[in-house]
Amino acid sequence: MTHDWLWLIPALPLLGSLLCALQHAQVLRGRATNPDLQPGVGAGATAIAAMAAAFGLCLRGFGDIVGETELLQSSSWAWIPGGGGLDIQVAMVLDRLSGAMALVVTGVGLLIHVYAAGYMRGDAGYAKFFAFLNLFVTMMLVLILSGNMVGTFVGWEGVGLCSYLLIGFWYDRDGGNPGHAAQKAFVVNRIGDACFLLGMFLLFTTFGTLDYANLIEGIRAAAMGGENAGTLTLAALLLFGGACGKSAQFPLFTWLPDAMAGPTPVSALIHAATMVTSGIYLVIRLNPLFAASEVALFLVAAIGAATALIAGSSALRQRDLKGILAYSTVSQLGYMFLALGSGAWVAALFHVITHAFFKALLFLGAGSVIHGMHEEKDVHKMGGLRRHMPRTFITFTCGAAALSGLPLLSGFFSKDEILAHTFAVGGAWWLLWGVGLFTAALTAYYSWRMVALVFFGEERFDVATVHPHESPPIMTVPLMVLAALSLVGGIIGLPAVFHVPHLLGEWLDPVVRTGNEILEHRSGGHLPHLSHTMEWILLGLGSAIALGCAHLGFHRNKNGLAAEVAFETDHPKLHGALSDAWGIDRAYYAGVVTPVRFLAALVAVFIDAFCIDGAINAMADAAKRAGTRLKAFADGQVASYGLWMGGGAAVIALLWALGGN
Amino acid sequence: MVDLLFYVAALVAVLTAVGVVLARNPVVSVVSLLSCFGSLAVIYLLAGFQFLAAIQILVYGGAIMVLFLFVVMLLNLGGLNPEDEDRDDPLFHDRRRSAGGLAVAVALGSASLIGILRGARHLAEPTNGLVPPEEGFDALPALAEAMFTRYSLPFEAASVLLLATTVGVMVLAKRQRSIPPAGEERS
Amino acid sequence: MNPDLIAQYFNAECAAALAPLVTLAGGLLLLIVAEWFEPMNRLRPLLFVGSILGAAWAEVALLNAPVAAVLGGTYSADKASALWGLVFLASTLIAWVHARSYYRKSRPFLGEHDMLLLTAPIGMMMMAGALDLTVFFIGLELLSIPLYCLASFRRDRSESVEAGLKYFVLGAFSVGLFLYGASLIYAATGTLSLTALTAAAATGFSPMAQVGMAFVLGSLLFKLSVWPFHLWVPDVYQGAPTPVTILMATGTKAAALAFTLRITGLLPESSAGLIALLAVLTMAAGNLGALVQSNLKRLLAYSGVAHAGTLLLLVAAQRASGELSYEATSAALFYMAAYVATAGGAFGLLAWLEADGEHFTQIESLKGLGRRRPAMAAAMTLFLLSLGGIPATGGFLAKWMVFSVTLDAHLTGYAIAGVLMSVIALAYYLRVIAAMYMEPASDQVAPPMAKRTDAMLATAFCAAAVLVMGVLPSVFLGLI
Amino acid sequence: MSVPTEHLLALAAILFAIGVAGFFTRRNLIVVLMSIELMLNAANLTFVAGSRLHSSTGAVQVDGPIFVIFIIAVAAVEAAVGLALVIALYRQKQTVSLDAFARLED
Repeated sequence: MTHDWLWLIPALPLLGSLLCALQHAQVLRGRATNPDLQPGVGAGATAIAAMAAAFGLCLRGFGDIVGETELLQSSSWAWIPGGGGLDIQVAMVLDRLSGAMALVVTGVGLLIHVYAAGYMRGDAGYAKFFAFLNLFVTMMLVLILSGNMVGTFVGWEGVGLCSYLLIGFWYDRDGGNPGHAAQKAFVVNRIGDACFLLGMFLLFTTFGTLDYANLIEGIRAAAMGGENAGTLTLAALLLFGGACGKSAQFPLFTWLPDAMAGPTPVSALIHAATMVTSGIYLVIRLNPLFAASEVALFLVAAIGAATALIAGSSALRQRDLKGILAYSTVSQLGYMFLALGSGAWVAALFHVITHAFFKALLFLGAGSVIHGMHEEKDVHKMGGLRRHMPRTFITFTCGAAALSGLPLLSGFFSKDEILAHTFAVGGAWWLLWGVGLFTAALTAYYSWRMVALVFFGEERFDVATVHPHESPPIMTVPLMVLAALSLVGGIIGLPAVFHVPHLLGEWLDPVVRTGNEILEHRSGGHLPHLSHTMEWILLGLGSAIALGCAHLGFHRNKNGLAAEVAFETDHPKLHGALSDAWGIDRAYYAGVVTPVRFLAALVAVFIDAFCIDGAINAMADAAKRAGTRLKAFADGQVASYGLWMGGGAAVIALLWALGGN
Repeated sequence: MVDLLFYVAALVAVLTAVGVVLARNPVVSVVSLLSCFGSLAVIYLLAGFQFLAAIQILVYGGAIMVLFLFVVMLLNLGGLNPEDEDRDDPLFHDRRRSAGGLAVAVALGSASLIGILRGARHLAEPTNGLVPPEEGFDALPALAEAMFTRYSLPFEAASVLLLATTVGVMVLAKRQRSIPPAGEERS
Repeated sequence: MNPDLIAQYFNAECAAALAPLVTLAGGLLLLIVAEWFEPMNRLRPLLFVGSILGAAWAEVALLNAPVAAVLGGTYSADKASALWGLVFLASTLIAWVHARSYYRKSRPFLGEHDMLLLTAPIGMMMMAGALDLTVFFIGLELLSIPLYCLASFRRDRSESVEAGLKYFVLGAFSVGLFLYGASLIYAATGTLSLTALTAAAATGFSPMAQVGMAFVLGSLLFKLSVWPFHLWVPDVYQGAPTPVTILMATGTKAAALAFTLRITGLLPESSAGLIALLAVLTMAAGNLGALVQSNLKRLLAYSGVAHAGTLLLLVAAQRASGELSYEATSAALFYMAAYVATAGGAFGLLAWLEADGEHFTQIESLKGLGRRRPAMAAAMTLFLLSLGGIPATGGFLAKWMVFSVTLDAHLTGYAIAGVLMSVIALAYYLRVIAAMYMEPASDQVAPPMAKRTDAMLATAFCAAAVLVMGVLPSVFLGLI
Repeated sequence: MSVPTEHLLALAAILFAIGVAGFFTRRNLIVVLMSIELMLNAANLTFVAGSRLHSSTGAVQVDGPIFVIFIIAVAAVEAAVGLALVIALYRQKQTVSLDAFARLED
């Protein structure tokens, strides 16, 4: 049975996007005659309606697959009809994985849309913003729901593009240089995309299909039969490279902190809850491919752990509120990859979901704070806000508690499951487990440092000029919903020691079964397993660390900046390294960006010197006294072009004259 | 006797070709080129292609080269204009460029020569007896027939080409008509 | 002459095969009459569009009933050449529409302009359909001569004359190379027919013929604008009137590509690697060159060079796999059709801006275009994204097809290099988009804009084509 | 005694090389155009030699000579266009030197 209404899920936000774009066009036209015209306020409602409808459809589809069917599939559409070997059929597939992801995307997306309707009020580009935001959701849904890698790639590029548009949304504002940040995000993403494309080509040439179902069958056969091991590893690594770009993993994570230049709802939706998880989605989707390669698994886990540590430590010393959250996001994404590299597909998705709740909440809360503080982002200039913004304070604290993994909250369970799995794999993974545990400590510390600096202590701003105020209900209601989810979201994946079913694990079983079978096959029938005692010990250890570090982070900072200043003066070098994210960004500039620019400039000069003579012409103009001599250099451009042509032809001719026959 | 004539014509062709390139005065170049074409016409004649020899003289000599001469005279470039002419040595006014040009010319020429010499062994027929033609060699009838059958498409297209050229040249060379003031002009 | 002979050559098939050419030539004659005969003067646009549409109709007829070889095997009107013909006609029509709005204020010689523009597609079709070097050569000239004249059409601007001269001088040199190469091939093999030459090449060319082939290839690479034969491109594209640039960038390249694909059988078997290397170097030269441009026309010119590199990969792939495959043909046709729409659209927008007096030449001056003219900026964005190969545009699928053909030919390394190059490419396309949307407008006030329905229609057509090719490529691929 | 074909071909190659040299070294546009004519004539000579080589008394290989006729026609066309451009350039710059146009650059 085909379910063609699945097309509607991405189509609705697309329609919303178009309607908002039309409103924006009207606004532009109107403003030409009346500059004071209020921006198109209908756009918010349109976009929210589109999101709500998409969410409703996702719910309906979800309800359908809870029943006896495992997946819903639309009829396929011949994008590139076959004939010459290249045959691409695109279809929408709602299975247990894409269903769960789509629910998170549309559900959290809906809340963020509602929040944004309040947050962006009065912005000149109000309608444009919602056009972009809806377009982003469309692309994300295409990415998730496509039953085919090409469709996923379309969404993959599409979300990158929307992210670019949204990061640079406030291009005309001072500070942060959004335009540059947007471009950086896109170009870094494109490096990953090139890897994705190559990996996709490789899979296509190996298996002759890009359809997920067929692909997984092919991979399963190859992995069980032990064929094509090298190709599988290479493909897995290339796709992981793509995932690194999109999900901001070391060494491609530097764009994400910069991306905070975009409006806060964007940071919440794209750079915390949805787009950055698409790399994880891809790996789960192709879990047999990764399961088949020990090398790929270890590399995924190691990169994940390294990212978690680097970003987690960098979050310690940030002063920009959104910067803290950005590095925290990178760090949590690292956790998810650590899970994937340990074969804990379910735990990864579990963390994706809980993280979507609490990180979206934190970002939105941060937006509320920044909004109330008149665009102040420096946590050193906040303090004592709990008195001014009680609702934001309570919800934000819930999010921070979940993030830091305080016992029984959502983050606690998902993080614990990841660490338990990593521990269970053993071997080299024990080291990664240690890194993960240490990062958990860091997480708890910086979460509570952030809460303490923002909401406790004295007001460190000028009370006379800055009057912090609570945000309107349209913004705080989504915060409350998300706070509730952050608190209780963990029930979908309670650990085995609680003797209740792991809801998510059972739900996802059909999707990850093949990967687990391959893992089992490779390890000779032994899947990593922990005794209940060990699991209890790990749970206890996790709780203790989270509580202890949270306490430390809170108490050192709740009374002002003394601890901050002390650290800065005592360990200036460490402080510098931490607040600079270990200098990786600068290393990039020194190692990659500058050389590429230099190369381009070199080529320009080279072409100029030989052919275009721009530089030499300029010199000749400037230094007329050199006159004729320099002019002799600058003359005969056509001849130089011809010389290159003739030279090229001569080289080919000589090669062929002397070659064969 | 005939082959001696060929070598004389070849020598003249090469010398006059060098003259075209080296002469400082464009008029001298034109006259050299004319002589070069003349000696090539002799070679065509020797090879038995009377028709080609005739149009070589008529079209090349009579029309094209006169056109060149006409433009040289029109623009009054006969004398040595210090701005236009290669002041000292036409070849070496700009050493770098000339050296590059000569190098490319030598490379292209030697590539062709290598190809010709290595390829001569592959030629289908024994490679002699081409000049002079054997008795009764007459290319014209076959040439005419092919021109109006197999090659009728390029033949007709050539007439379109001439038409387009006439139009284009007229546009390019006509004295500027007054053009409306720079309303839409880029400054 | 012998009537049998005439009947043998000039039959119904021949008439059908030549119908598009004859239609265009007839249109040309009518245009001349219209220029000279006052009452017909106003009919000129009708005549132009009529002959283009007539020729297109004839090509469509050929598509349904292709003709393999006519006129003693010197010209073919098979399915591929009919499709190429449609590509050329579309390119010409786009150039013409933009020229109309570009030269809106009364300019001298507009009639001549149309005549020259109508001659070019005749040449392109001869190039694409040629089965004989003579036919190709006349076609090449028939294309080049009008372009030389059109490039220097604005004699009041020294840049224009300069562009025409540069193009002409280098073009004449490349023609010299081609002719000498062709003569060497002829001297070695005794034939100019591509069919016979391909057969001869299969058993091995003599060194003389190979040298000749190298020269011929050199002149084709010049027209295709491949490194290091590409240096003229930015200068000429920049200096020529922008509508002419459309034709140079799209039509000429398509015609040269069509012929190059036809003669890959004549290249030495070992040359696939060399050509692929040239392709990658071309992409590098184009992309790096574009990265440092501040002038939009030059930027697009360099981007055109990069695209030529991608197309050359196709030639290399075909040489490597040894035969003209369906995939290679369809990839080439699809790529060029998409490129006509994309580059035609982008250059067309530049022509439009230039005609409106926007000081468009620098990327700087596009600042704030997103606010000033949202629809135009949106179209430009679409074209740039398609040039950059973003999915859901024609440009993406075109690249995809080329790379998959390249991979099938086992040129894996070169394909990877090509994919990586597309990363660089995006950086400079984004720079333009960023300027349009993300930077505040400069102070200069845009002049009042006249409504340019024709240019608007052409742009809308190009944009729609780009989107349809990206989303529903089967519409186009079904034709092939 | 007769002349071997290689000699005709070699003569053509030499003429071609001289033409190329002139094209690159001269900056007077008219002389550059004349150098191109030299290159074209080298091609003509090769075609003639090739035709003789592949002809027998009964059957003349005419493709080459026909190409020569076309080349001569096109040479006239190119000369006309080239000289028209020379005149256009001269009107603007009062010179026919290749150096006069070097403005297009970035």
